[in-house]
Amino acid sequence: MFIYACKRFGVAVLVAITVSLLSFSLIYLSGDPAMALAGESATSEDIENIRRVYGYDQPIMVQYVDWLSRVVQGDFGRSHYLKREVAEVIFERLPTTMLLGACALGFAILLSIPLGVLAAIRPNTIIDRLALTLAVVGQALPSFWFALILIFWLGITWRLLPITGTASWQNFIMPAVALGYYVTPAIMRLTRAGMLEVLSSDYIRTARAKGLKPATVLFKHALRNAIIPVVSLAAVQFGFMLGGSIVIETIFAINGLGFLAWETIQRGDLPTMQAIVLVLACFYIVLTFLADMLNAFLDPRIRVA
Amino acid sequence: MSAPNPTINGTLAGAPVVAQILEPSPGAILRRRIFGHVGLVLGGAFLVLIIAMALLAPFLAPHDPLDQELSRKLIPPIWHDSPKATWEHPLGTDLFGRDYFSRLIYGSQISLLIGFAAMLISGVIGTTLGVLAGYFGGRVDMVVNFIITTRLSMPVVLVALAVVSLIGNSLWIVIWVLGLLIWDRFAVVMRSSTQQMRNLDYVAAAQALGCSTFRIIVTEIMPNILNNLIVVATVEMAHAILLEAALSFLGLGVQPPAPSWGLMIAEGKGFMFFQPWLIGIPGAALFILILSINLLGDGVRDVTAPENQN
Amino acid sequence: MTSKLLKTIGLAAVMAIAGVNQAWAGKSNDTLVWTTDREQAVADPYYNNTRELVIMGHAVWDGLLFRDLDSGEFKPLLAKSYKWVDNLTLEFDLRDDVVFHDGSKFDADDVVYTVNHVSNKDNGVLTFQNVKWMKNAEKLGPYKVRIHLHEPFPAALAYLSNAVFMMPSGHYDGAPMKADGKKDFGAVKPVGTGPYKIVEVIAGDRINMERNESYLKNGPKGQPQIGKLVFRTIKEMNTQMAELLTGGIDWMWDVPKDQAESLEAQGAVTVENAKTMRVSYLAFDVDGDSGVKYFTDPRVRAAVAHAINRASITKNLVGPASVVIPSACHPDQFGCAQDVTKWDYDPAKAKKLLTEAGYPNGFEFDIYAYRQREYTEAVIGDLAEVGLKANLKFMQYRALRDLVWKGQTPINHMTWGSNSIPDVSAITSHFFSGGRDDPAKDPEVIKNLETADTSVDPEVRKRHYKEALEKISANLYWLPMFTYAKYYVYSKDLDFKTTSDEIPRFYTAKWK
Amino acid sequence: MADRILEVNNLTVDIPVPSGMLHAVQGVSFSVGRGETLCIVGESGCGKSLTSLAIMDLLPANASRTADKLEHDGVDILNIGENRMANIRGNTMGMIFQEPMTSLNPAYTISNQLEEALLRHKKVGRGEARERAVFLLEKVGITAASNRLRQYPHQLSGGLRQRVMIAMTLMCGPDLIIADEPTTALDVTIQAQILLLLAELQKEFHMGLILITHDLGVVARVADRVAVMYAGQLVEQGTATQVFENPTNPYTQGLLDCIPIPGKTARGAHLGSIPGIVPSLIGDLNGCRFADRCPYAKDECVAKDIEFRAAFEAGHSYRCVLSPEVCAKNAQRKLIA
Amino acid sequence: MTKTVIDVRDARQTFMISAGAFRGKRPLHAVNGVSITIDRGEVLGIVGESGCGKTTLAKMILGLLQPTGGDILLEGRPITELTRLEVARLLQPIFQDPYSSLNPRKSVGNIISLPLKVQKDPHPESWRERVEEKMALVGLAKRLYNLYPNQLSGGQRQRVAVARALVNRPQVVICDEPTSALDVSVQSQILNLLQDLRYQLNLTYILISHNLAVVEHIATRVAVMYLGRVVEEADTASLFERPQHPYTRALLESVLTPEPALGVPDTQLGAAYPNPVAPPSGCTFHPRCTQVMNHCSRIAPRPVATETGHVECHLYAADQGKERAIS
Repeated sequence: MFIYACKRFGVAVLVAITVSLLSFSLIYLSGDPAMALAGESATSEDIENIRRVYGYDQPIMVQYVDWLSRVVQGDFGRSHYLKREVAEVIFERLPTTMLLGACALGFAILLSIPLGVLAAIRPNTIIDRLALTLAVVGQALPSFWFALILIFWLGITWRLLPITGTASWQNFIMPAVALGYYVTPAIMRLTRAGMLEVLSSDYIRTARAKGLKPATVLFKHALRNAIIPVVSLAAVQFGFMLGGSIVIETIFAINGLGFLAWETIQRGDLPTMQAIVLVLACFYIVLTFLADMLNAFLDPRIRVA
Repeated sequence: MSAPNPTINGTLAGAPVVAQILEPSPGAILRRRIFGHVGLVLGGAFLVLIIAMALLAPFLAPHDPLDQELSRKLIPPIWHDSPKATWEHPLGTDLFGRDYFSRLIYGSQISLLIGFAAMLISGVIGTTLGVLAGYFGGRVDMVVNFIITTRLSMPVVLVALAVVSLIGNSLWIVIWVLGLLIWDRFAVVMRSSTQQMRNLDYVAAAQALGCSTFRIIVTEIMPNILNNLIVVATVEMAHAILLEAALSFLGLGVQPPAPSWGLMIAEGKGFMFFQPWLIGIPGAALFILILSINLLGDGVRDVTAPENQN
Repeated sequence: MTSKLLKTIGLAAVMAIAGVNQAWAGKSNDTLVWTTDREQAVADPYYNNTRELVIMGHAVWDGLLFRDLDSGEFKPLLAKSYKWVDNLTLEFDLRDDVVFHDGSKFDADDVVYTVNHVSNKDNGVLTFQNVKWMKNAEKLGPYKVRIHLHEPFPAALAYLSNAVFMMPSGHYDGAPMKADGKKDFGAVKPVGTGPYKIVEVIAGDRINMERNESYLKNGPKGQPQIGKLVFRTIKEMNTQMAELLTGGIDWMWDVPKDQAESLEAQGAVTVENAKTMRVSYLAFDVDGDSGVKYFTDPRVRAAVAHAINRASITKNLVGPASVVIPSACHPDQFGCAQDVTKWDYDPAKAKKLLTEAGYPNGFEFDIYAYRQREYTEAVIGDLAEVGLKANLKFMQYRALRDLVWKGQTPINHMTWGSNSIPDVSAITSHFFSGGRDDPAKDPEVIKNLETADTSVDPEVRKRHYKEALEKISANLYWLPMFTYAKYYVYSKDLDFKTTSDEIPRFYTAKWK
Repeated sequence: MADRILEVNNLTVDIPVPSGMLHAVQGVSFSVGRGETLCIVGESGCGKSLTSLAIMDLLPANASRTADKLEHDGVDILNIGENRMANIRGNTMGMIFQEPMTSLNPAYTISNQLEEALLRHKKVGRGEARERAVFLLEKVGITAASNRLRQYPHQLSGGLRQRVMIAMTLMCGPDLIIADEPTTALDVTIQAQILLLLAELQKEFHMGLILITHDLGVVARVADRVAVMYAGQLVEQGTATQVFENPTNPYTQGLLDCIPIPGKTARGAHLGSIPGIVPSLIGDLNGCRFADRCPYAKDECVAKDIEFRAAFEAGHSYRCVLSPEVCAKNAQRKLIA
Repeated sequence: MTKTVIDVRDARQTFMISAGAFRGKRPLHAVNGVSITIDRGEVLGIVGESGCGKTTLAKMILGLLQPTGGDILLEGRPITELTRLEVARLLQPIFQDPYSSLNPRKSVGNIISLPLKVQKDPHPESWRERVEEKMALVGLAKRLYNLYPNQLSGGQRQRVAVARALVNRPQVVICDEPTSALDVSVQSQILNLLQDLRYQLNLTYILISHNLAVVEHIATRVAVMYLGRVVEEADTASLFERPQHPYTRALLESVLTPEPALGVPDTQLGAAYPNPVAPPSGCTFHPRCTQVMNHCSRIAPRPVATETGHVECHLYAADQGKERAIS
């Protein structure tokens, strides 16, 4: 297990470094990073100054190493627009987005896993068909459209839920649903497929031949094995949701990382943009790493290698 | 091992009951399954309709989709019992007095183009990587896996937005950015499918017959993973169309006055409380398009999957 | 059918408002929440030149003078009295009963500090136009100062009352250092003397303000009525409207005409269309800096001018308080001559001009815009009908302004609010005095403006402004489009007066 | 031997498939006594596995099972309902499957999987269950049993896993074990060991054993009694000696001709073979299932259903229109040819 | 024409098996120094438990795996100097599973004519005829030409595989468990077919099987493999009548023939086949051997010639152990 974890961790670090290289190179898409950084009121003198201060006159690899070494120390630079340390801004907003993502994932899991299990133990029944229909329909609904519909009904028409902000837990319901429903079909399908496969496996037949109670067979023997791929998928989907939070946070005026990202992109605030890409990517990497560890815990074939 | 009997395979003790039934040819089975699959037929039919709509747009559309006349703006669709509603504009007009029906028809061209082109680009990248990794394994696999993991860790929407905002936005830039970003699923699925095929004896047989690696991949492996490829292709096509809609919604997708459905939703979104059809109609069109693509994909998976039932 | 049903039910429900939750806005909480779609990271009127900060500038800070909107007359605010000593010197007696929000007393040192800080070009005030006319300030006594001008500047009082806010002395000294070694003045904690004080800035989300209980008595701004003032950023217009309808916010503006009319028809909120000092214009890349040479040809510019149906846009998209303008300024501004060359809507003529210029089939180019996308889209639609294919590049203001300054836009469709200063110098001189914004750098125009800006004789000014404006319109450096009219939508509980200068005075608002 | 631990009479399993009704098992009758080994042998698809699943009531949900009689230890288990059947499964009736690699749940330790059946069926504590698990693991020839208990299935080899499976089946002390191809997936050397173990345990615990296999060699060595199945039906039944020394049904005869027997079959000589393929079992079936492959088929073979009849010796019976004498002659002729 | 078709000289195949991040990879000697010659017209049976390396050996001979050591000579030329196509003209495989060895998307005709296509046979017009000829040879009706594998029975599929292997007239056919996936009644048909073809086409077979009865029936010579080495090799008759190596004996005892009187044999083989990554020292068979001696665990036996082949066992070269022990 320890060796597996180390190995997996090594890969994660490598991926993180590659991602950092990619997000670093984002800045070169804009042409002259110094000019972009200097902002609107800069004179050519200022730009030269920035070029020197940030080392844009250095070879790219030197710049990268320099940048990375600062990033590793938590210094993402300073946002010209926000007038603050980028790291400070990001870590101020990260919790909101994490909370939103967690709520959305929670919603998705609470909906999809029971549905998937139900569909799998009663294949080709009404429940199964309903679940599948939900999946097909769900995946065809653009999330921003769905979010607006939610606001219209739950927020305005029925006044059940507050629309914007993050003041109370109720504020998170609509955005979480709007963000989470899109991943529900994928998790549901995987749960269903996994359950179907596991339920037809030899060891389930063995368990039944032992005379175990159906609930024991289902939950102890089947679900545990069927859930293993779902864990990885959930981690991947959580990563997607952090990306998707851009749209949702914009609609629900939630002051999280997604909203910051969108603002950042619009105003071309490069250091912040880089930092957000990197932070989200690293978060994803950490998440998949944890998911693999959880899988290893669930699946002794990985754990006891 | 015996002839796989579709109904009971997998659920029984591994020994199918009927040893040998002379089955119809794969083509015949496929045809039978295709036409027996409601979702596939429905999805296919709708998709064909939408494609026809896109191809025949110049003949179908009653107006120029870009023809603007502010004096006839925001005419509601004919089913509204408003005095303004007219058969001249069956789906009404938008804020700029452009005929919504014509825009919808022309919009199918853009959505399909984006979906198809982005899917093609990502398909070529992902399939190449996936098949190579699956076939050669070892170091190649390691490298490809690493690339996939790296790609997966980049948040798609964010990177797409950032890139588009940095290098500018046009239809083709959006297509390329999406195409270069969403190949991961192709790679993952093709990799595992190829791995499965790779270990089958007929690949070894082809090697032993002296087939070149290229020939084996193209004629022995590809035909057998084609069904998975089609399934992923539909998923990614839908994904690309939805992503474009999201980018347009945020103002960084296709640029006006192009009648992309995503853009129409974006333009109509401000009116959702009072002129809901402006967002409802393109939203529904997008929904139906994605739904039919998904149904088609699901259908292809169902009818080609070995464990397929009914 | 569904959408109709949706609409009916939705509206019925909206009508039947009975405040369920959202306890933090509205009359019951004595909190006025107003919103725009723009995020405010910097709460300083010198280092953030957005409209939101202009509005907050008036609520949180005071200038030396105050302009009475009804009479147009300048009244002392932080000053007790003022007088022109000569063309280049203004002298003020200051009030001695004013305290800043942090408790320190206001005196001549603060004025000297503020004026000397902002008028120093190195300190990088964003709209330097507002302050560059001041040379420095001189303390004559604890409550007596003089402001020296570089040259005669007739609009000085207007700027002093609208754009020069007083900061406590030493205010910017503790600003943090930027990576390029300059101080980041926008990052200091905001302190003013105004009717409201800023208590919290959550970048990107909100700025919370509270009533300044010790605001100066008997000042021209009066006493603030509402206890709390909250500015919120909500990107989505729909979300804003949803919140307004459900009582989550009390005030919004920039509502598009059609939605505003629908809201008005429905009657749950107050809807008002008001004039603004903002004008819309198309600026051409006259000398081809952007690499796109089409617009160096006056015939092409004329074709564009004839192709755009400004009256229709005004009527159908902007609102009843909007008018088409012929010259590069707002009709309400001093010196804004209206009898200049006019360009009527005439697509046939536009096509003919294009053919003459050698583009019978039109051409393709990028059009840049940042505000009210639908207006620009309407322009694009009109251009399309004469065969010109304009690709919209829609950006944030600051990013676009950078491009404009670099001369990279073939056509930009922008707006200017003149900082609500009712004088042509605030717009025409800003754009056509040869600075970064000047598309033509026409020496004749520059000279006329210079003369007009520095003359104290109103007739001389009018004459020279007119000459400049005529040249601008005739040569189509700009195509002046129309004045903005703004739809304000606010809670029925709110007693609020719209103003024609696009600066809502929240300190005068109260609950009904 | 007298008391019958399992009696099956006229067992039929039907499965609906898209093209009709699949008659997978039809009219199968046999019985197993305590301490007796019954081998059901047949080629793939003959219905032998479904027969075993039918006895355990583990058929797929869409399959239907009927029988005139299905008694376990004198108790009717045909219509006792899922709950009471579950109390029997794994308790007095155990089952071993073909694939030792996939028949154990990869997520749980050996100890967990061994003990859960005991905890489910008997009122015992964890300590007791653990003791019995250790005892049985040692019994099935696994050394260092208490260490093995902590391991996961993937850490064991195929032979060891099959031993674990056997131990698992024995946990509650069953009086009947159904082993469905228990050694097919194993190497010949391991196969012999497992079979030997099964036989020993069966004698020691005096259990009934139903061994299902396609391997005639296994059948011959292990079985007390043999039941040969073809296309869903029993075609011959008798003691191992009876069936192997005097195969009477033409199919049984053909089958035995097909395998080379060292010492008996001439090296390199042509082997016997059965032409044709197994018939489809979908739809209405009449007459002898083997008719179209049978060298002795006559018109009457397809006309009516063929009944079981007695062979020369007691306890030996077969299904054919031909008399025992003719069959015996046929067998002779083939040996000569 | 030389007598020897295939000459395997000390062939080795070592796979690197990952054993954890910091332990690096460990070698698995799947084939650990096998020397064997196959003469024209011979049927060499290779037997052994799963994991003994018999399939790996076959793949090396087929050129599907590059040997990591030793040489394989085909008609006297090292396999490394031959192209894939040259090897294919000489050797063809028949695989165990007739379901996975045929491409499900190709028709029977396409499958059987693939070798002609690949070898760029100069007479495409004759392909169909030659394919049908081969189909007739293996007992497939012409009407099957356009069918797909899923429409065929297992036996028919294996016949297709045989036809494909034969269409280019190879000299050697390597049959890897050709009947173990088939039912007994079909197995005998395929075995008969293979026998017939051998004489008709003068083929040489390498027959890999765990079914000793089948091997005894068909093979002319048998090699017994254990943990990557051939521990005994002899004429079929000698091997089955006078097995030398204890492992061969155990294997033979394990064979269950349908003779009810004999009961289940007790082979006395220890439970487990050893982990090939960590093979036992000395003679790798010693932990399971009933006749193990002291030096067996220390010294690996060397091949000792027997009447018709060789055996690797200390029982037959008592001096070997001493000799090594001294030196």
